[in-house]
Amino acid sequence: MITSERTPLLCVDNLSVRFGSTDVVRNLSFDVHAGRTMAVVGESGSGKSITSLSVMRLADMIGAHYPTGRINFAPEGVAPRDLLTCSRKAMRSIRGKEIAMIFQEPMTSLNPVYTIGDQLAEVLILHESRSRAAALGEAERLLSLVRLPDAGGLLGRYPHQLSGGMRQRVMIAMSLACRPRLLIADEPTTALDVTVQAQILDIMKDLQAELGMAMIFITHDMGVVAEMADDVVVMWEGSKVEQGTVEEVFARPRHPYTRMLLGAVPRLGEMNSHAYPLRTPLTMLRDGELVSEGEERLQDTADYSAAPLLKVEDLSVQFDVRKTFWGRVTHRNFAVSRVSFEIYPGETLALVGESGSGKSTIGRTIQQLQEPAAGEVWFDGRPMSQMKLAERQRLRREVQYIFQDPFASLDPRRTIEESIAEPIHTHGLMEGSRAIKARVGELLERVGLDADMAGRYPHEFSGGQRQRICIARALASRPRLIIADEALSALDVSVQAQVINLFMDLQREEGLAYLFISHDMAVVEKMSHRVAVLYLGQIIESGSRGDVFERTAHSYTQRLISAVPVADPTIRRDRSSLNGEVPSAIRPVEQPPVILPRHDIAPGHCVARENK
Amino acid sequence: EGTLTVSSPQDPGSWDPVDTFLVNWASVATNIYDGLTYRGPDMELVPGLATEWETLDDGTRIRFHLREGVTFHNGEPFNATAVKFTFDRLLGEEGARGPQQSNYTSIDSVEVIDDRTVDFHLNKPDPVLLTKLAGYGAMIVPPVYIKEHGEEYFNTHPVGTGPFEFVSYEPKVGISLKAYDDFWGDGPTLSNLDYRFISEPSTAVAELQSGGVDLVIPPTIPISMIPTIEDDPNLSIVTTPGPTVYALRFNTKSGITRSEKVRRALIMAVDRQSIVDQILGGQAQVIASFQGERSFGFDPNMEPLPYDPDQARQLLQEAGVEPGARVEIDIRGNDATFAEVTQAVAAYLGQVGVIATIKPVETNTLLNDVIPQGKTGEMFQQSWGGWTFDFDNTAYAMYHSGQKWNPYDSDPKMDELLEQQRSLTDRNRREQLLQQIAHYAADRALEMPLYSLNAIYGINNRVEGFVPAPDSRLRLNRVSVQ
Amino acid sequence: MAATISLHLRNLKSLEFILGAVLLGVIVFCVLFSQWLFTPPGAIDLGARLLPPFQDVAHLFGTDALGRDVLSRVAAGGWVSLKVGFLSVMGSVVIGVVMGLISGYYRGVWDVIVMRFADIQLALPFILLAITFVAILGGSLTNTIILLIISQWVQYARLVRGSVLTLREREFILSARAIGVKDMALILHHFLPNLLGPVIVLMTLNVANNILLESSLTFLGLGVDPTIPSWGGMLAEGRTYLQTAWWISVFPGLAILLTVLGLNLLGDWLRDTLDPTGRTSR
Amino acid sequence: MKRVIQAIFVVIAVSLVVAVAIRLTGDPALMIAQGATNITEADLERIREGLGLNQPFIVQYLQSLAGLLTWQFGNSFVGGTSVTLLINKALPATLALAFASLFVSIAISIPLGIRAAVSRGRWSDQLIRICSLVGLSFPNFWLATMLVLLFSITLKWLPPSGMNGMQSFIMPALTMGIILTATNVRLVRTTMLETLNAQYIMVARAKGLSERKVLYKHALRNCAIPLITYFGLQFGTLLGGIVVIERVFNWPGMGTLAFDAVAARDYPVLQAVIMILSLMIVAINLLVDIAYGLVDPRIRTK
Ligand SMILES: Nc1ncnc2c1ncn2[C@@H]1O[C@H](COP(=O)(O)OP(=O)(O)OP(=O)(O)O)[C@@H](O)[C@H]1O
Ligand SMILES: Nc1ncnc2c1ncn2[C@@H]1O[C@H](COP(=O)(O)OP(=O)(O)OP(=O)(O)O)[C@@H](O)[C@H]1O
Ligand SMILES: [Mg+2]
Ligand SMILES: [Mg+2]
Repeated sequence: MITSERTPLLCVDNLSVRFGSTDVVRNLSFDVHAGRTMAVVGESGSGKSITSLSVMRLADMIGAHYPTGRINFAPEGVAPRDLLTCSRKAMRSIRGKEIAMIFQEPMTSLNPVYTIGDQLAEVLILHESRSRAAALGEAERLLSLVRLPDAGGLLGRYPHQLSGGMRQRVMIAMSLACRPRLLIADEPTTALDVTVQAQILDIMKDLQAELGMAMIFITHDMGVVAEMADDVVVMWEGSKVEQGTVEEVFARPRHPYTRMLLGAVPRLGEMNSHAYPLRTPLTMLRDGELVSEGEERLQDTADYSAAPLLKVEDLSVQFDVRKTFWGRVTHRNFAVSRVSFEIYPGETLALVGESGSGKSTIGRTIQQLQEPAAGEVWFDGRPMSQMKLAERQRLRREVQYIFQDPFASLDPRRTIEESIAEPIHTHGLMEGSRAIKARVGELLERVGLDADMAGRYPHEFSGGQRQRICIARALASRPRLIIADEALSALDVSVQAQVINLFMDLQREEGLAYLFISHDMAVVEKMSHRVAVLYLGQIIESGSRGDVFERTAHSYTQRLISAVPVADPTIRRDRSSLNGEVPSAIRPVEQPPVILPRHDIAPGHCVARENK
Repeated sequence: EGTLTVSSPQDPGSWDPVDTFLVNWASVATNIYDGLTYRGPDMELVPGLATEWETLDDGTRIRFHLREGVTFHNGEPFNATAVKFTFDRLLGEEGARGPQQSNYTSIDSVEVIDDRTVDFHLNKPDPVLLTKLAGYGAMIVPPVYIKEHGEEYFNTHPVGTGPFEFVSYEPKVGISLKAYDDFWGDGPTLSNLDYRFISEPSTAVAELQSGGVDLVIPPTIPISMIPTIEDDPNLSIVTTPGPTVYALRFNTKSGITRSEKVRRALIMAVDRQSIVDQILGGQAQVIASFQGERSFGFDPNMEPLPYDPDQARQLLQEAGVEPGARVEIDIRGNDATFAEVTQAVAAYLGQVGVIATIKPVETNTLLNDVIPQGKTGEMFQQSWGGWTFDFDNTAYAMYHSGQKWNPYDSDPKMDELLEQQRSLTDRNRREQLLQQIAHYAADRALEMPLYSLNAIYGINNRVEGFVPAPDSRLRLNRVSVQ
Repeated sequence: MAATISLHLRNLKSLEFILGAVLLGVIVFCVLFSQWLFTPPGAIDLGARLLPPFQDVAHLFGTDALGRDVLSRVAAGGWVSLKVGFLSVMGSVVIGVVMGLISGYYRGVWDVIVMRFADIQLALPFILLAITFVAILGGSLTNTIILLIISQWVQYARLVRGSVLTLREREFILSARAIGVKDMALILHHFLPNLLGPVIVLMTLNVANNILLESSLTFLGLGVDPTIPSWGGMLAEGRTYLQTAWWISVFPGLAILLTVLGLNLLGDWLRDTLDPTGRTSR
Repeated sequence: MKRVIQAIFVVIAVSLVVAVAIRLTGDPALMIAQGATNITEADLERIREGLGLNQPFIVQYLQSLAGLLTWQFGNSFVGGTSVTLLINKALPATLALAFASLFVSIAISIPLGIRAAVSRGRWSDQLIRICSLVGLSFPNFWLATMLVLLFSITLKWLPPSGMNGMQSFIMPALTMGIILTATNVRLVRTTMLETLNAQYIMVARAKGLSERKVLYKHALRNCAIPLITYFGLQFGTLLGGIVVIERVFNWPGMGTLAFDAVAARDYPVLQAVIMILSLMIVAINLLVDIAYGLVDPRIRTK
């Protein structure tokens, strides 16, 4: 516990928040001191966002009320106030001025129909009664404060013309506009690429030091906590279960939940010197006790002696993005350019890279959801372009695709039984509804769910359960290759760990091959045999896991790895090298991207030549 | 002094006399133009622009003596040249494009005898011609004005010799007239006369109620709204027996109505008096033949077939018509009152075991396709406004073989009677013949004569000296407003 | 999640259902059994014209200009009105949904053809279409229904096409396609259930609309046999009596209002029920 | 560009449909000669000749198309008035009424729809939704008559018919407005509900903006696309329904013109009216496309 001579800036005391008759936050107390960062961690749904919305008194606007508690706000030189009893009008003068907030989704936090300048100036005009011109001037200054280039030009642009990272920086600028005493950041980087996340975190840290404000930082990424926080509050099912300085909590977690959380975090570099992916036991919380589940074993399933199951050769995919008045294409998105790789039976090949680098496009092309512009995909030694319709249909059975968002990829109006049985019906794999029902039950149990859940609808499941359902559905047609497109990124670390183990178990038992698409380097390191790094539609480095992670050759790969926050407060990296935006793959038609020559630097370790 | 605003149901589109057949043209144009003869609300034919006339050469020549000191609204003098010009125009190229010409084909030529005298040479005697000269296409138009401004201009800027002169016209909205100071007759009391075209009856009534118009002319006011107007202390209903007669005519060619007995039975099955009293609020007279009491050829002694459902049933039985027999009645789609009447008729028919279905047909389709082509049901609506008030006009069209309005019947005897009266100049003999025709048609039960409807005017009490005209052709020079 | 909130909402929802079902139930019952419940609607009694309502138990809603009982006419009139309303909506939904699916799913030439048809249709004002249609083919109940179908399938087609275009990019559709689900199954099992919600809403609105359009036709002199009562027809007939006998048109109007209300309540309920997530957007 | 070509195609197709359809409805010569006795086939032929109906269909059709380009539509069969003259008077009248109606409906339904969305599930929401259904339950001519009874005859505030100054717009626009409100309130409510869930609304609130600003500045403009699309479509419905309203209020517009023209089989007028109305509808849809860009920058820059 931090002790301070001064009175805390914000003192949340015995707060409960209730929707209808359910308490989503129970008897929560914590203090936030000026100049310090308090991280609030906990699993999804534990009440983190609601707590922060309550401090802003925005929770009551979406129907919450507060049966108990006080939120004392005591900025220096002003009489302390209980925010929960403030009038709406008084709250409006505090919001945005004294306390500001950054939300989780940078993509949807800015109003798409107003310019950046308008939205920034709005706060200044409102709280500081500036003229419009003065407000715009200040807005420009703020934008350069968050290190956005060409701040003046940005004022007149619209949110959709900015990348996610830029938008989040605009949000930060907006929240800092009136130099608030307290900044609440609700998962400000969760939706961003690792490299962009690293930049944002840097900026926030710098600004906090500059402005001396207090910060509540909400996240469930322990790496980010380790990097940012002074103090930590751990929440679990609506209550605080642990509190302390960041070093204390990481070094000596007391509550089982905290221990489980920390245990599930994949750590980059953990796997050093292992030749194969390692399946590790899971620490699970059962009835308040920690138990270890599953065996530890090496995942030596890849069969390199066999012929490759899938072979991709010089694959290119392009999208027309801009046309002239007369319909002639002038610009193309060269999403994938001459990509080649192969996957062997029982092997996991990871495809990593930042958002927009063409990972999904490759997956979709293999799954025949997308026509390639050039190149060939061979499955089982047969070129796809020469396959007959029936053969292609069979391919759809043998290759299965798991999408990123487990909620969006299940039809909300069909029971999960119907969804899981769909491949069986489609490919006529089984006859008789009884048999199919039994098979669905078996599949559910296979992925660790109860067979009697079959009649429910997707919305009745949690995210992790839904992703298991998607896996069950993929398994239903007994595939030989599963393309998992960011299949884990929407999941909690603990759930994520469970699903990783499930993937590995299935690989061992069924000899499945995976094309594992992800941008999470830690997860990739943990479960893949080989890795290919994608940058602007080209593979710039590929090789065994050890090659890519331990003997990294390409600077971009290096950058990706260094951007991953490490869940250890004692190591804080310097990432000054990280800057700039990911360039776009959209180019004029007559200027296709230059294909970078590649060469092997070791057997199986292939690297592209670097520009500059 | 003062302005009178009149609601008229339709904009004729052109004010040129040769262009249109609409009664709503006449209800305005009567105030702008004069004919050689004039027929007022009392239906008497009196001198108009001609002070006297004599029929010569066995009815094939008529000599008119023209009124002196008459000028058109543009100052142009009225004289024999104007008369000749008018009829040459009507019978010539310009008239050929309009519908009026066919009414005046009995005129062979017009000869100017001197400035005040003209002779009409006819190709055959035409007993109705003098009446026809009192209206429509025979209105005298100004030759110099038309030649100067052209035909198109004249359509929208009419000039005549009548009591009111044209001020302005807005298509589909209204026309404004003002008193013509040099009118040859009794000058108007009103200084201005405005017409507004309001086609929707209840809208016209609403305007009357709210004071937007002073006078609503027929055929606008629905029977159902008469009580509303009568209840209003500022408004009155003024009626006069009109030229419009209603009948349900029979298909004499097919269906159960082929049999004369059946037709007679159907007529007797319907209590027409009740219909008139109840549905029409007494604003009509039951008729025995297809004409009103003011029609030339009307026989006051002729009695309608009695309402006698028992005998009707018996007749039906004799004709071998089983109860449950069906008839279809085709009516105009836009005539709400008649739809009610027909429903009552259907109810009465139901009481003698004939099941009637009613089929509303879009009016123009009914008139121009269904009836002429003989595609009606067993019965169909025929409403007829004989503006000449001469039964010939009605009877010839209804009963003569091959006529547009007579798709089913062909009767040599009837044809002969009709032809015969046409060439007669002896009024009494003609009247006798027309009455004979009426009787003959009634004997054959060619239609179910229903009623002749009053011309119903709604009027604001501030209007004085208003005399309702049966045919809506109002000359409003004697009317004043408070 | 706040259980009470959803419970509360669910209460309202079931209240909606009960209200809607009762309303529609009573109306449909009266309409279906009007022959036994009320005097025959055709009975003309010229001696009892325009009796005001609530004065005589035999004529609770008064009588019309021909002395017919308004109550029994309202009850019997529902038959035609509901028939017109429902059949025309059913017809246009079937055509519209099929067309919308074709153009949204197959796109390309089909899309262009269907949507150009739709544009032409939309560019022709309804009443003008009606007038010409009736003038050519004559007025009858069947023709009225056909006319309404012709003029309304477009709405559904556009709506469905719009939904299909957004749905086809959704992940669950992609994942079904990735499995290899055939077009027909994809449409039947995935597209249709997911686009029904807005279609149902439009349907409930259109049933009312069509009952009224029938009366506009009567108003313009394009109606059907006046001896067969219909709510729209009664409204048109009663209009000139508004100042002297308001009851002739007010009661059929109320009947329509209650039907519309019942339909909308049921429609909302149905849509919510069809949506297993309970997350209603409309 | 593609849109413009499609629009032209639509107008041509519509005019063709109309030209063919109207010729199936009956002979205008008969219509004109209706009251005349002893009309002969020769007389009819004479009238047809005068009307130019003896030319081949394709010539007549092309003439009418050319009319659209030169804004010279020939003369009406009824009275021979220049159709251009009629249209020039009627078109502004109808457009003014249509826009007034749309305006009234928008002015009613946006605040109501937003209110309903904000108080979703509560009684005010239910009340607004039920009340908006009234407009769906009574036909436009009936509502119009009621308004006339109330405002013109009982209260004597407004003229019952005609087009004379601003006053006379009130009742027709109100009638149409009420009718459209039922669907519009629903639409506004739906789109608003979706928008209110968006993160940027929460952000706007977190800035300390007043509820009014949040709803009407931040939320409403984001609903604009579906609303504008729908209002654009509604314009067509509006022009259709306006025939009845114009009749009831004796409005000298395109509807009145068209109605009379159908009754008289006045080909030149009817054809001109429908072609122009279709052109209007098509043009409005084009405008809607342009308006998209104005309200939503995402579309503008694409
Ligand atoms: N508007 C609402 N009405 C009812 N319940 C709500 C509402 N908003 C949130 N909840 C509930 O409150 C609980 C806490 O939600 P909260 O958003 O604070 O979780 P969180 O810790 O921020 O999770 P995440 O990491 O997924 O953002 C959840 O169980 C959620 O279902
Ligand atoms: N249907 C499409 N039309 C046009 N452009 C597309 C389409 N699909 C993808 N793209 C573009 O192709 C590029 C590669 O997209 P892809 O989805 O493969 O990236 P990704 O690496 O999977 O990124 P993320 O991590 O965000 O999923 C992107 O710039 C994207 O905008
Ligand atoms: Mg949250
Ligand atoms: Mg992707």
